[in-house]
Amino acid sequence: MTLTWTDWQAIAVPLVLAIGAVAVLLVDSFWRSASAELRHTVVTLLTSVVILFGLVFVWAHRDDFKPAFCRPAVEGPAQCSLVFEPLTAGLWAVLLIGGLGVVGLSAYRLLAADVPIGEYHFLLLSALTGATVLAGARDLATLVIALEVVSLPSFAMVALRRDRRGSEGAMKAFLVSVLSTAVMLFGVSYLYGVTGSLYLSTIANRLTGLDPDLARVAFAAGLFVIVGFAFKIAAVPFHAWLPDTYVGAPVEVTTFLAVVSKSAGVAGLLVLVTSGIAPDGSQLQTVIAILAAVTMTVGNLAALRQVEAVRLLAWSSIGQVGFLLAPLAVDNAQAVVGYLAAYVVVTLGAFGAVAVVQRHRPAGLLTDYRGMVRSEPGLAAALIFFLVVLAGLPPGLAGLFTKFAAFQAVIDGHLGWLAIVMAVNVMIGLAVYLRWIAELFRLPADDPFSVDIETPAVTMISLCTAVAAVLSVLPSIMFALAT
Amino acid sequence: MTTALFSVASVVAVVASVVVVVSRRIVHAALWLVLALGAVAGCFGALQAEFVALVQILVYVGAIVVLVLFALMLTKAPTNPLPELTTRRSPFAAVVAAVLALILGTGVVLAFGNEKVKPVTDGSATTIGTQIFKNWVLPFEVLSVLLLAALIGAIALSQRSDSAQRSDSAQRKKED
Amino acid sequence: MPLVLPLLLAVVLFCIGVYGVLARRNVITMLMSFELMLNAVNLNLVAFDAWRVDEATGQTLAIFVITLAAAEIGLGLAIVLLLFRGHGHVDADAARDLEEAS
Amino acid sequence: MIATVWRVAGVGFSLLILLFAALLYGATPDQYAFMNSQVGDLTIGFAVRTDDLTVLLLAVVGVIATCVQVYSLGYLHQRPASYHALVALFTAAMVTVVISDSLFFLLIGWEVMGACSYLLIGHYWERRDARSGAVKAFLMTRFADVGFLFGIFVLGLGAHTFRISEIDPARISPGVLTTGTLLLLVGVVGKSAQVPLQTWLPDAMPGPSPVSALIHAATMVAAGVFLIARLYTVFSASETTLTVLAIVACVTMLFAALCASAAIEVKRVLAWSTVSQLAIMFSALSLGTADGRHAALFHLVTHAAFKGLLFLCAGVLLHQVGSAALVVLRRYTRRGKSRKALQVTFLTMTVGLAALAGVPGFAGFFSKDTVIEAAWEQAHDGSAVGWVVLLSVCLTAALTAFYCVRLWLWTFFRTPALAGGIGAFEDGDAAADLDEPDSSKLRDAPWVMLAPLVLLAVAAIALGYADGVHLNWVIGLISTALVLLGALPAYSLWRRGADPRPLLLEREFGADPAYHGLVVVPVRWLAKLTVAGDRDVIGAYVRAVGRTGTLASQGFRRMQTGNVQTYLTAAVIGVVALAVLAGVIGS
Amino acid sequence: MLLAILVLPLLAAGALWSVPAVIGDRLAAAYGSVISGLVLVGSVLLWPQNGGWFAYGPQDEPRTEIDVAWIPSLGVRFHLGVDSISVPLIVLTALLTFLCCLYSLKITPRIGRTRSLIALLLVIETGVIGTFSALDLVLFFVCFEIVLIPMWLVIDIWGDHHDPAGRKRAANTFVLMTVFGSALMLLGFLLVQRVAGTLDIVELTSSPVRGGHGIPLVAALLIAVGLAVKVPLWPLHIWLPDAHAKAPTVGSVLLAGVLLKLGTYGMIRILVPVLPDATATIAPYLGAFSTVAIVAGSLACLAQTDVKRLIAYSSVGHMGFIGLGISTLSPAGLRGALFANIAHGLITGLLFFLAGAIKDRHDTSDLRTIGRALYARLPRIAALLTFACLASLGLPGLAGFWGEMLVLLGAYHPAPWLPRTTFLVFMVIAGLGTVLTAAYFLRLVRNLCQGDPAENPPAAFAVDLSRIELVTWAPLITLTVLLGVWPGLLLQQWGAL
Repeated sequence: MTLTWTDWQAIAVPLVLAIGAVAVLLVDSFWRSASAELRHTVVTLLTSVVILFGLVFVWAHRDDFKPAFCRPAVEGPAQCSLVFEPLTAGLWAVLLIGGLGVVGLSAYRLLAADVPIGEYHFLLLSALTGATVLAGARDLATLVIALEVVSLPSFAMVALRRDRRGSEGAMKAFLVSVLSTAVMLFGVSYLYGVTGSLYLSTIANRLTGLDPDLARVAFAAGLFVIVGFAFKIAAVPFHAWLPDTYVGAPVEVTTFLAVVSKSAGVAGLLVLVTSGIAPDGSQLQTVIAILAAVTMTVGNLAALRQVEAVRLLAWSSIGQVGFLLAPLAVDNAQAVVGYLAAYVVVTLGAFGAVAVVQRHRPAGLLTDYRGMVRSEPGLAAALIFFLVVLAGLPPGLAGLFTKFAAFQAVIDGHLGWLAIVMAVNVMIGLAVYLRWIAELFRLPADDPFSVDIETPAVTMISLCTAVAAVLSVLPSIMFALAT
Repeated sequence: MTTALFSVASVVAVVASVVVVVSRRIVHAALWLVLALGAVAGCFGALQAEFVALVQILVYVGAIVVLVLFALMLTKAPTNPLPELTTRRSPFAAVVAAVLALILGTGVVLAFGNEKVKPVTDGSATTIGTQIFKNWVLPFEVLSVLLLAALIGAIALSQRSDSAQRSDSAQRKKED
Repeated sequence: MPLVLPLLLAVVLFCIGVYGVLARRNVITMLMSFELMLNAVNLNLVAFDAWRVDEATGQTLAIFVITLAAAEIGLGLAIVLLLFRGHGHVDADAARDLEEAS
Repeated sequence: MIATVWRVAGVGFSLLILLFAALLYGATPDQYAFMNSQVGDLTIGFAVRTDDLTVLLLAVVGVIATCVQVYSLGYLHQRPASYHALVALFTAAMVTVVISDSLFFLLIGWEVMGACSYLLIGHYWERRDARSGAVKAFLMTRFADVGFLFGIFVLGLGAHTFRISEIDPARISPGVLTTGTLLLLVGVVGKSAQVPLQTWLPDAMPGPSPVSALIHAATMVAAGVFLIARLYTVFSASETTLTVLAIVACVTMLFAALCASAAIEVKRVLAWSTVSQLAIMFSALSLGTADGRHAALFHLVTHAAFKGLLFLCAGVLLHQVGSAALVVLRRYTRRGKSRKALQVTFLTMTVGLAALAGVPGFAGFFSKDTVIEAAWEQAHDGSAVGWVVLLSVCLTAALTAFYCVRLWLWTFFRTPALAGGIGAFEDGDAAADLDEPDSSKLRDAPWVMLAPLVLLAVAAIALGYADGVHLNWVIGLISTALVLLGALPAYSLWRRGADPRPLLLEREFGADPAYHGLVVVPVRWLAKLTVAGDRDVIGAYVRAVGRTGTLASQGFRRMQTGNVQTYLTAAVIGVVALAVLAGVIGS
Repeated sequence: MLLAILVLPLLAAGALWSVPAVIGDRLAAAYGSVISGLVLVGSVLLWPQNGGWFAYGPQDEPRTEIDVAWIPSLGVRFHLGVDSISVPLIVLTALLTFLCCLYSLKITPRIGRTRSLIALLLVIETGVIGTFSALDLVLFFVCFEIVLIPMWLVIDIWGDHHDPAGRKRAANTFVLMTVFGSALMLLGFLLVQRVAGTLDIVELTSSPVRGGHGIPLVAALLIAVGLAVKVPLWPLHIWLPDAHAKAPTVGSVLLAGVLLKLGTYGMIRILVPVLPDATATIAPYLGAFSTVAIVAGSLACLAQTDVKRLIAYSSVGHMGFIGLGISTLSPAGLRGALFANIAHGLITGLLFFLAGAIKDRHDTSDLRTIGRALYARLPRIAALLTFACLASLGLPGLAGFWGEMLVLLGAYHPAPWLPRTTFLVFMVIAGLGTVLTAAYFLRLVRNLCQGDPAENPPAAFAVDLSRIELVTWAPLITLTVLLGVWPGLLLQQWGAL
């Protein structure tokens, strides 16, 4: 097999990201003469340009269909390692926007001072490379390795501040991740054993019509693979590492975990499901549905009594994953991608606001936000908007419609019980976010939060607000991502 | 013949792994790990996967275990037996593992109980090299990114940050 | 050779690994247990490859897995060393700075 | 200022009604519908009509209202603005009832009267009895009005129209007709304070006397009689309803007369007598004949005159003496003081009581005789209802005479047996009678109050002849005998200074406590129960949900121990559990 | 025009927030009054020129103003339109908002921050008008939800300043219960969409989802429960007394006057025409719960000691009447429900204004603390309170009567496919409920207005009816009387319901 032009085109974005990663590292390492600020600026710009290239590429090729690394199969369609199709484009767009947002958040004066800049951006771009490949991967080997490429740099980033909390968080995430990788690989090995192939399309073909004994093994294998992803996206009961890691990591890295890492996991799972590894009505769909129900309930309930902002966001992101899993269970890519898009944008914004506050009030308690509506009306309004979108209530129509799409998917998928659970969770979720919003409006006991907000933060948060507002008015954009 | 070889290797592997997870001396555990991994390499050999077996010995026994030993030394792991090397939950963990083994074992036996393996020699480096560079280019490339990222990440983590150094020295000064 | 033999060995190794991960306190021994689990995976792959008699796909993936394990252990040990630097021990059980205040 | 405006407006409005009555007199009956709207296949809206009945009632209402308004000028000094306005509204509501040709329009007047009576009875809202009396009046009539409303539904839907003039009993199925009229009857019974909804009327007495006059003479309670007269074709088409009406009326007239015989307050006696007299009208209506209707209306008119007069007189007593309780009035009877000081009042009240008692020559005599005559004719035809009515009206006539004479004597004359006189109303306080009240300031009311009295007294005599005298001498004699039969015991008891009041009568047959125990207490209990249920059952569920959420939240937080190996264990267990669960759910 | 009155308050609220806080509260209130006044004018202009235009069937189309695709992939359209069902409610909304703004010119909650309060009121107005004019199920849902957060803020921030924990709890209970209900409602909508393939109300009305069992029934149940939380129907009413009692005056007025109507409007707009058979299946149960609501609400009122809570519970009873009217599915019942919607908005709005005025003057709404004999202390306010009570208990000749009367008439004569006997029982119980209603209002008047003035010293600074109060309440009083004596004003609009 030789690499064709199509192959190159299909992997252009990951490739450029990888090259960019190396370039960033080199620039940072070998341009020691420049001041830290300058290096930071240059590195940030370089990273942004690379990601922007990816975005432009995705935009230009949004309707293309480009299978790459293919070989003719014995039966069925050609087996490919990577396919660029509209769904991939949508996922890439979400991932790259997330990455770009994190880069923006890590811009000068916001990133913790003792994080090495070059390595940070290198790892970020590496993880993005993995994420993009993951979203396009169509064979199990690529899928597993790409997932690792997302995970390992993320954990390195968690510990990059090289302090006590960071290392502990990284250790937890790492251990859980390694276990999940092992479990997933174990599942992969059985899938290979049962079907004799690593290509998803071929596996999906051969999974139908297995004899019962083999089907049982195939179910266990599929379960293991899904569980592996469930670890990464922190679905309950594989979630427990997440709050600790989120709290241990610098806020920017937490944002990265919440936005890119998690989206990548969802993207991988989506690829698996849409490729037919969990055919209609199979028990694996039930597994995902159960995961969704348990995840959203536990996540939202646990978030109900949190007193720290980041921890609340951590738990609520678990809850959101539950909502993401719900349409995933019924194989509705459009709803998933739409939800992911809204989630990424507002999570970026919310973490951006948290980053600003956390910089000046390291404790990060909810009470630190008291009276912010008065003292920092702009920031407070943006934060409220993000939270409302997360809760899925007007004026956060972006959140409302993505939840709506999730409901629609679940209803269309005949999972009535899951829909009811989701309805309950809409209520619990609202209770979670309202607590925070109420703090913002409460009159402060002592001096309320009020600072000069860093320019990159202002830019980032305004951008997120603007995008979320646009998505709220024209929600069809979100749902057009995956069609 | 192969079956016998495999059986012997597997017995060794199981025994060695059990010692790895129950040994009270960490360094001993690491050394038993060498044996276990070697035995698995033997299993690979019995299954005619010679290249994999070789890589196993090279990478695992040669690199990873050495790395582990270094790490043990760096973390000042004691060589004498420790009473609390396992958690209090270990009986529970054993039950969980046993249940898992039971479920998986039953499933495997039910599914593949009647199948036979007739190992043929296709595990040469040539075959696998061809495979990698013909069909599995993309994972291979991504793997290279992974290795690079892991490497850089490990280096970055191993460096001492400026502020940490500063605080460390400050602390040392205070201790003096 | 019956196929179940390597498969059962894999199951046993995997579960020993699971036990090790759950029961061992030292992070480095946990990592060792992970290696056992990954070896179980490789055994499965190689055995299935031998059974299937196809183009050594399983063995290729096994090679990938070994590489992956190397990468993981490398980064993992770096994190462990960092943990040691911060906490003075490598006890997974005792690193509980980040528990939720009740 | 505002008060003056309302005073003038009140009087003017009453005069306007009179003017209209005069203008409409003799005009051809006419109907006019307006502001209709279509609801499904029903028309809901308003309509008015004029006919003889309208004119008659308009005249009665006009006269009484004018008298009351004028009288109130002198009588009332507290919060006159709202008072006059409400009296005007009250009158207007009655006029609405009278001129209405639409059942809904009628209902508006009907219930607005209830509201106005509530407000007017509660005019002295500082007083506890006024407050509770007002509430009681409103609630009892409201309860009855629910039946009335349902009656409208039944009749209206049965006849496919809510226009009174279009309701044709022949086109309504008998069952519906009976149900509808019976339900309407519930409303009538409530409004006219017939048994079993009689208790509100005596308790409404704490209201200002002119209002009592208005309620008892021309508006509220008379509306019931008017309604049946208005819908007479419908009511007379239903035998059952008429029988029920007859029974209710007969029971009520005796019941109320007995209660009146034992009441010790002038207004309360009058109130019960109203109930009784209304029952006489109803009994006449229950005969189902044109004569009966005529008799009832005749009695309505005469009753309006003398009952209005009596209440206004009682008002003078209240106004000048300060109380209408017999025990207080007793103190002013020495040397005929009250007779002399309140000469006009005494005379007019005598006329009124005579008319009420049916003393020959007075209006009440004639109208009651018409009722007896109508009943007699019906009884003669072999109707059981006729016999029952005849008998009870006769008995009531005697009782009426009894309590009229009793009231007259005890109010204005000093009993020869002095000590007994005291004991009659006030146990054991012998000094009370010796304690001479300061009667030097006792003088008759101002002319604005007296003029209506005189006018009504004239009417109470003259109205008897307005219908043309066609007296059946036999009946006249019998009724005279009955009057005597009733008057003599009263006189003899008075002479002996005794006023026997059986406990049962004094307690008015225990209806009030019974209602209190059967309705008010359970409702209060239910109310408490509902609130407790809301708080401890429904609210508890909601709170429990919240508490569960909080507890679960704390639980999940507790599980977040920071120990990564716990997490891993949970995860592995989760894998096993998921496998099992999916197997269970999937299969 | 419709779009204008929808967008205007929203933009105005945004503008109000974006200007710095330097502008005074008076100015903000004046600004709000002007804006909401314009909206009121606009909404009155929507009033139909000739009566009897209504689309409950395919024969007439509602006056559609806007119909564009919004989210094509989900089948959501931005479809707005009004008809004779919605216009009166829109006018009511605009009127009450206008009056609330006007009221805020002089009388504001003690917490201050009037600027934000006005802005929130305007947002609420947009949401409510949007709900009343939405002709797409999802748009309806969205507008239904718009109201929540602002109302939550209004209760949470400007609520009873004596009881911060209580007002927070009340606000949370309100918003959470409503959100749960509306989520269920959304599920119902989605089921409808799955069966019918569209979310457009006009289409759904002309070709409704038939069948009274299976999925349509489930959909109807979900929608009914969702709306019943908002109505609120017993036993889902538990949020209401607290929310009303703790909210500031304007909040209570809007909550009771307007927000409760969203639920009943939804039933009439969506449940009845879109799922006719399934609605018929659940109608007796709806009627039963409504009847229980009437009685339970009235009984609960009898034992209340807080004037605002009492009025709140009275709303439960009144909304029970509306629910009963809807459940009869008959022309009279539905009209009664619509009429009662408007009447309740006017009268309860007035009652809450009055209760607020009394509360402001005594700094408490507890009946025992306020004392008695308001007739002596605040004669005008007390007289108005009596008037409002009489109107609310359904005195004929005032607006409250016609709705109740038509509802009872509807229950006497329900749709032919409903069990008549059951509804006759409901009618009788509801009729007795009116007596109970009278009882608790009379109790209120007796305990509050009447009594010995000597024992109840006047509160300090207690001034009787102020000019602004008179101005704001006069329209409500006028309309109450006008609709009472001329019900045709509204009834004629609903030609061929």
